[in-house]
Amino acid sequence: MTISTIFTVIAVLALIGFSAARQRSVALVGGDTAKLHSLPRHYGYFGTACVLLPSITVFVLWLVFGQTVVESLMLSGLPDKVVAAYDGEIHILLNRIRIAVEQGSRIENDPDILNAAEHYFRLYKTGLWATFGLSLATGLMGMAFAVNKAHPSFRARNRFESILMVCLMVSSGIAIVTTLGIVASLLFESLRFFAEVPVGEFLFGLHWSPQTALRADQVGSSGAFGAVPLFAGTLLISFLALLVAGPIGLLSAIYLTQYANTTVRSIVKPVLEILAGVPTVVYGFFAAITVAPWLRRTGEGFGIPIAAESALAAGLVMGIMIIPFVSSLSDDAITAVPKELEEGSLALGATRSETITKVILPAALPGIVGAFLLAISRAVGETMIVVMAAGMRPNLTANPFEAVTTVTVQIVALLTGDQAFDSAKTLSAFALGLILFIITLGLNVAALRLVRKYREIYE
Amino acid sequence: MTNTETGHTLSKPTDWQSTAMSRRVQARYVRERIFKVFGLLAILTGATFLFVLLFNIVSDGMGGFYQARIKLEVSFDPDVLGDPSVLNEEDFERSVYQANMTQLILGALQRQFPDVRTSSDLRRLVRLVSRGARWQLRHMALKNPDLVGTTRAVDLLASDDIDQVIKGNINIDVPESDRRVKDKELGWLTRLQDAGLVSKKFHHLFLTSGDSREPELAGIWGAVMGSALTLLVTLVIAFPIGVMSAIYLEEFAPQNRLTDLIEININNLAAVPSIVFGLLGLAVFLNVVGLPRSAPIVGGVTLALMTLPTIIIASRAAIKAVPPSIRDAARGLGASPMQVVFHHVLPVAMPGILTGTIIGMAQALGETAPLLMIGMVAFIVDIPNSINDAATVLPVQIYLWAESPERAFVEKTSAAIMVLMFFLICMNGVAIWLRQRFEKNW
Amino acid sequence: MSTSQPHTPKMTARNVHVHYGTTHAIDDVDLDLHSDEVTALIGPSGCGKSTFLRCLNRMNDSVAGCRVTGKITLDGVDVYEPKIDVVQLRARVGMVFQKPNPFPKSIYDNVAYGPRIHGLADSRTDLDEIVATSLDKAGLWDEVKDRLEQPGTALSGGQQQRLCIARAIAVNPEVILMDEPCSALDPIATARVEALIEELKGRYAIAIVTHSMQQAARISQKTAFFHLGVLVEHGDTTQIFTSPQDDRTRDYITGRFG
Amino acid sequence: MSTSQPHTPKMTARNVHVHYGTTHAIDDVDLDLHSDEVTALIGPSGCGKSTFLRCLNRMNDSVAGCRVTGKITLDGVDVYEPKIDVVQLRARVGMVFQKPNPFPKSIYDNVAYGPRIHGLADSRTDLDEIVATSLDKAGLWDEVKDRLEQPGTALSGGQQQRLCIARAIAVNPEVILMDEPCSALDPIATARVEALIEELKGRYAIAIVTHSMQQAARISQKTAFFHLGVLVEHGDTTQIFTSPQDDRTRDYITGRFG
Amino acid sequence: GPLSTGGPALAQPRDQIRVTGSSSIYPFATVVAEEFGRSSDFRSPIVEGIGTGGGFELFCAGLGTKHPDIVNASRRIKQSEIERCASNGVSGIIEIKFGKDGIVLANTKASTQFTLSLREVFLALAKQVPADGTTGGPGNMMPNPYTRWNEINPSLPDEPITVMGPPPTSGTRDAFNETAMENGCDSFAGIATLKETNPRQHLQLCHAIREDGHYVEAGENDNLIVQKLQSNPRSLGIFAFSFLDQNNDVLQPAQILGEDGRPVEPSFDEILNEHYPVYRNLYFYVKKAHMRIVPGLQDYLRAFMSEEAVGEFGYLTDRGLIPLRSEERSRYRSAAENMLDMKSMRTGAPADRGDGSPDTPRPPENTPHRSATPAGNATAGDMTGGKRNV
Ligand SMILES: Nc1ncnc2c1ncn2[C@@H]1O[C@H](COP(=O)(O)OP(=O)(O)OP(=O)(O)O)[C@@H](O)[C@H]1O
Ligand SMILES: Nc1ncnc2c1ncn2[C@@H]1O[C@H](COP(=O)(O)OP(=O)(O)OP(=O)(O)O)[C@@H](O)[C@H]1O
Ligand SMILES: [Mg+2]
Ligand SMILES: [Mg+2]
Ligand SMILES: O=P([O-])([O-])[O-]
Repeated sequence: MTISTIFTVIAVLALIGFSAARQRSVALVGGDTAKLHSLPRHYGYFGTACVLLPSITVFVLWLVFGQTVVESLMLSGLPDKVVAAYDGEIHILLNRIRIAVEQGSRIENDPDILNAAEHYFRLYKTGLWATFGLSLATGLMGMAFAVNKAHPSFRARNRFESILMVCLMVSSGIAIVTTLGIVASLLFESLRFFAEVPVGEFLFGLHWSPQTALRADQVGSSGAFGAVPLFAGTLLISFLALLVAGPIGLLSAIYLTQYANTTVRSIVKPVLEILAGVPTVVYGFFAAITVAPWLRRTGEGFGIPIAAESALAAGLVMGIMIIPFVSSLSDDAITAVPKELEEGSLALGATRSETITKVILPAALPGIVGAFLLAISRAVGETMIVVMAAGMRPNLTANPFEAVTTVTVQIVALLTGDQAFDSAKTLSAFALGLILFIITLGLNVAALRLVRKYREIYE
Repeated sequence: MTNTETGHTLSKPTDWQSTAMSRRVQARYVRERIFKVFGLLAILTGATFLFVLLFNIVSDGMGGFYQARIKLEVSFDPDVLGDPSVLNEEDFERSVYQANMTQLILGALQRQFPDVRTSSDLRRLVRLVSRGARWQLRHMALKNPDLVGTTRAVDLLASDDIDQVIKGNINIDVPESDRRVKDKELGWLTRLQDAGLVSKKFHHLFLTSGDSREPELAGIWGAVMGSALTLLVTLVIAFPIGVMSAIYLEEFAPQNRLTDLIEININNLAAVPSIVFGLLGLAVFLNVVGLPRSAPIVGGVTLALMTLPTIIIASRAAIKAVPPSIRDAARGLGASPMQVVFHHVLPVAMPGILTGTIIGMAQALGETAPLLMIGMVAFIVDIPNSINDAATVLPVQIYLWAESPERAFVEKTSAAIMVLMFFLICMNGVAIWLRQRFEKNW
Repeated sequence: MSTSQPHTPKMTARNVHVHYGTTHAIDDVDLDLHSDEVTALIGPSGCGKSTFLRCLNRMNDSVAGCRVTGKITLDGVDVYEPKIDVVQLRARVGMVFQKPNPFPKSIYDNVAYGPRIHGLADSRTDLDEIVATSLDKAGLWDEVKDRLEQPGTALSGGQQQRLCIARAIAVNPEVILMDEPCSALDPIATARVEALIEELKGRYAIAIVTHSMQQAARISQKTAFFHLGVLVEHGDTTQIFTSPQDDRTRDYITGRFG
Repeated sequence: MSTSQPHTPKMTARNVHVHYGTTHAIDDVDLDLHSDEVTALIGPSGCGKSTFLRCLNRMNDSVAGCRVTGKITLDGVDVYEPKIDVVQLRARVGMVFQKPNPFPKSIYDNVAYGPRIHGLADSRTDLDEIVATSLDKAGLWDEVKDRLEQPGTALSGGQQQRLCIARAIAVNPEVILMDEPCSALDPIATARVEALIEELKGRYAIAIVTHSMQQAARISQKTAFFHLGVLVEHGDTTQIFTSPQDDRTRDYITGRFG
Repeated sequence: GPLSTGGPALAQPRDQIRVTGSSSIYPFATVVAEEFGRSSDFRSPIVEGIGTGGGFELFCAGLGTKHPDIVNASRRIKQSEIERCASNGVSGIIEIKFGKDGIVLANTKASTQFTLSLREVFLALAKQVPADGTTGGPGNMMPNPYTRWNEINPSLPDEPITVMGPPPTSGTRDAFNETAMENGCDSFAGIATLKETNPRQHLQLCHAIREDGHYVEAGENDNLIVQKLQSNPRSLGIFAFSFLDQNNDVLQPAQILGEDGRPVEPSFDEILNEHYPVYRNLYFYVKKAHMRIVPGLQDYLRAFMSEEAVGEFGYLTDRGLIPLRSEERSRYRSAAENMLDMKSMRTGAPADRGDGSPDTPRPPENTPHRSATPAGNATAGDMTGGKRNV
């Protein structure tokens, strides 16, 4: 029996539930559906939901807890001597048994383990059948419940809609679950990291050089985990990107909404949006191979020393990438400003540019702040461009001509280079991720406050 | 305060004709023009960037769609391949599989260059043609056993180095020691060219095959399928969930701290570095749920979580923009809140929702970093057919090729970028077409 | 305050108060609507006419911060009782809005929408008939019968408003509430809609908010004058317009304010 | 059609036609505005009142597809002449809109906006004085003098509309155009604005669009009745309301339509 | 046979070899994988290049189809990794060394070719160098003062020191440290003596690379370094020999002074003969238990270790792999053939493998040792003394 058969059976049951509940409701009023509280199909939907909810719940429970339960049952049934042989290291035993279950005697020849595997497999099968039976049974019960409920006075639509509402709520909860998942997948390793490196040093240290020994013959313990240069680098590059994307995006939005005719607008807007769809790897190469050398040569022409991997090159290209975020969303914000405000200003004899800068932009500010925020978010979280163009040098500087590195670059480097999950070097990637998460969270809270405040004043 | 009597500024009419005033007005008009020019410049700058980028890619990448071939008289020797008239089908197949195709190629080359004798020269001679030529011949023999015993002119793939020389991508003016392609090989190549045996043709294989470490055999189709499958999963998950949460937040959620929390959360998720989503995918979908590594299903789910905020934010904006009068109308007819949303609000908001989906999917299409953690950055020759097969995606393929030492991968990289951009444009095209269908009548 | 009425009213409002947060928008209003009459609600802007109307079919339920107290009945049943299904209530008490708001669907689907969600038609032919009858009653059938598949939004303003009325009629309501249904229409369209109201009068209880006293005088049998949330005066239209009892009413209809 | 006027008019319109694309919104209108009078423009919805008003200060320039022909003069100068500066024109011909539209700025900045862009004040004290005087003339000074830094949007509707009038006055215009300035206001706020118009009457040429004939009767000296883009009748307010010459005018003011 | 359940909690059968690990070996392993897939009945193995450490992390997570069969490593496995593997039931591990990879310093043909001693490499790149007039060692170090090549040695070009190389997280960097830096560093007597007395400090002094901008950490992507070199003609790059091999029409390697003081250019033969001193060994590790699980694994090993692949004229040499010497090749080939895991290898290992336990601090396995002479130190002292005020 496979999952697909189980799901097919449940699906068929759900269909039966639909027609059973529907037909009962129609039959009870002798075909005069006007006497029903809800439409017949609502009774049907309710029937479907009553079948699906319990049976799928049972199945999900099995998916989540089944293996754990089966394994503990199996372990408790093992002869003592087998367990004793793995005293304190049950997981090794468990692993062997699991492999034996999967591979049989091909790679396992200890008869005790094989017996255990046999036992495990029987238990597992039993469990699977039990789950199947239970989900069928609960599904049938659900169906019976729905059919029994299918009275003319039963508010099937309302009940079905409450179920739908729960689905909507669950959907919006996924964002929270994702966040929890991210925090959880970062927190554990981060804590291990902070057990080795004090939080204070990490947050306020000015020197980043994650060269702790991955193995004993590497540079030992000289690791310096001061993350400030990384965050400063992130800030610098994001700032540069915003310096490019902010004016270009905002001015484009203004031109498109205020000056351009509709044809121009309908062409230029999607063209600019292509910029957001170009893969970041491509931007990375563009930055590293085309823009950075060009900047360097230009700099030399002016006698300005520009590093081969300057923050400027990465920031510039990243700025190009986020132009559409600023332009499209500002466009929306500007269009949303009531026409009356614009007319009010024009009627006082203001020129169009005065109207834009003095009336429209202030009024659109919350929306524009939101646009910039999303753009900054993208810049802060962007990885591939900086990996390729910005280099890896932790450098606490505000000079855009120098090389800097960013949090995301370090995370990628630490997670894709030679790593060891027992050393602070690799673990620091998780800590960086966590702190970045907290910082952007703070940023978003602040932004929400700001936007709310503006809304209170101006609406 | 009532200073109406104290002869204030307003009592005398403004003198619009005064020189000061007209100068002022002139200055204001100049500022107006400058402002407008700035706006135009901004747009031109953006467009220029895009153009330079595309130009760069296309000029580098066009060569990747072409491939040099060398036409050689290959004799399909039954001693090498096995004799189909003697062997049964299965045995013939096995015998072809085990046959030393290099011998056939060498024979063909020797016929062309009878003067080449020494074994080291012969070894270099064989390298004029691609290693893939062996598989090309094998394929021919298997498909058409009648070939055995005959001699045919076959357009064999040139090796990547020769291909690059022909395309002018390798500098042959440097001293011989600094080149992979030596003078002798160049001499042979010239002779082949003089005999009209070298051709440069559109390279179908690039569009139809999977990855390979031989640039002349490497194809993009595996990555295209991988991207398609992955994005399918992403769409199937992110779209309904994104739209449903947008509906809840915009239409039903009470204004309270929990809603604020969700809103901040969603905005914040947009700022989480994409590689962190990879970590999440690794921890949850691979380690806890036990989904297969490198599979589009995992990549799709991970990218879906990453795309979700974009779709939710855009959908909320679209739903908010639906005129309340439509909701009133439906409610006034006795539609329940759910019916109002699903029958009226959603269809009207759909174009905006689709726009958000386009942006989100485009972002997902271009992502590499999160896939690193879940094993989709890998060398995979087979073309995936289901969401459980191991696969890679277009940007990863680009990244991998870009990292390859072989020179010929440089143009393949740009060609792959062109394919990706084409994929992107197709995807957007479908969405825009859908959007227009929704916008059509009303 | 209301003139005595021999037969039982279709809807009654007693001691109705409405608050929006701290704003007291409706202050202790008593009013009856009768089945074969048009009641006009007049009064200066912001006096609570729309608010009162929207209480009657509980459209205010979805307005955040809106609280309704007092008793409103439909055929003697309190519409604010918890067990009342507001969906059914709204099907029985239809509403037409100030700005014509056809759904962005075809003309047919606009009219068929209500019958569909309420399951009023058993078959496609049934539905066709409902649509045709409703459009006919709304005086729109002849104008649109050949283009039922065209979008409702493509009609002219007056046609759209009549489409909205047809849509409301299609669910077979008992009461029709209209909130300034003609204020967005040109005179010709207004005349058509007024003629329609005239025609509908016998079958439904109709309440209509209007800013135009001329309109109120033309189409209504009863008039209620609101001022700052209070129902100042209520009675036969002719009586209100010719011999108002209250000074505020007199000032208003003679144009001293408003 | 206009009654003869002894002194020269501030603004004149001759043979004015306005098209929106193919719609002929204003059809051959002649009308004069005088400096010490209030002219009311009345007529049913969509008859072109707003359109005509917006021609006078060329606010229609920015409407796509809008064409104006004919001659409109301010102090005898054609305002549609190419060399005319629309920025100055609009400063001299102020406008107040139906919905109060204060800028999302402080009360002070709202009023100071016009003088600032036109450079009417040489110093901060000058500007303070202009703001104070304008607010005073608009009858708002006493209500807001202690909170000039508060956002203009935080005022009540009536206050907002008076703020908009103050804002228009602040640039020292010669003509003020008002498009249904009270239709979004409650009776008390309306009364305040009407009182204000009464006060302003002597100093400016005022044109006001209104839907309320009562209001027109209360505040205007001249009335112009538009119908379907045509200026049907124009004359002293009392005469128009008591003895209209045209049937359409009579039908309209007696409430036969509109 | 295996208990096939199809249940979701238990893994599904797998018919494809999975390889993970070093990104430096990826270019070689993939070629073998493809060749194997095309010339056998088996599907091409899936090869990931996530880095050596990350590879071991996955490799050691357990046996069974959910876990990779092979991990590529640009270094030997660590004791901690062996323990981790063991605790997860991964015990029989076959260790295969299959070749060498040269690490080169190179710049574009447009610039002058460098000839450097490892000592000069150390002086150019170290974070700390011996203070003037000393032979280094604790207390005798100063932050690296050199900003131009000719400050280190007047015969070197008068150009700023800019070297693009891998970040500390990279295996290439480790290998470079062990072979180039450490040997350059040991040419200073004061530091060299630390090796016995305080190995930890010795490593700290020898392996720490300057962070003041003269060494540019350019990412793990060697190709990107190659491309960046072309657009920055005055910089040197550190990367794998295979990339030089593919780009030798535009790049030129720096010559390194060999043991005998003769300048050696990194070339196939010179690395093979170990005259060129900067290189590393390449390994892969196989789970013995998986031989029975995954079809074709044994054949893959055979194909990988065949002369056709890793032999002196094998196709991998075409890609820049430097083969092992033939006796070492045959030893590892037989290990693969007979599935000798590390334990049995070690007990029966021929004597030329000096290292028993793979991860106590040890001299890098293949580094040619040069004895540091006091004279050499004096020269360095003179040199630095003379150059610093330039
Ligand atoms: N959603 C709301 N929230 C808060 N106050 C409201 C709301 N809707 C209406 N009000 C207030 O309630 C009062 C009555 O408003 P209502 O819209 O009922 O007036 P009205 O008589 O319909 O006016 P109009 O003729 O302008 O439509 C007004 O003071 C208004 O400001
Ligand atoms: N921007 C526009 N584009 C096209 N047609 C327009 C536009 N503005 C107005 N119209 C049309 O011009 C005619 C006159 O409109 P206008 O707004 O001047 O009427 P109005 O008398 O002000 O009406 P109301 O009392 O409703 O404000 C109407 O038919 C209207 O539909
Ligand atoms: Mg109202
Ligand atoms: Mg108007
Ligand atoms: O990928 P590496 O571990 O060889 O750097």
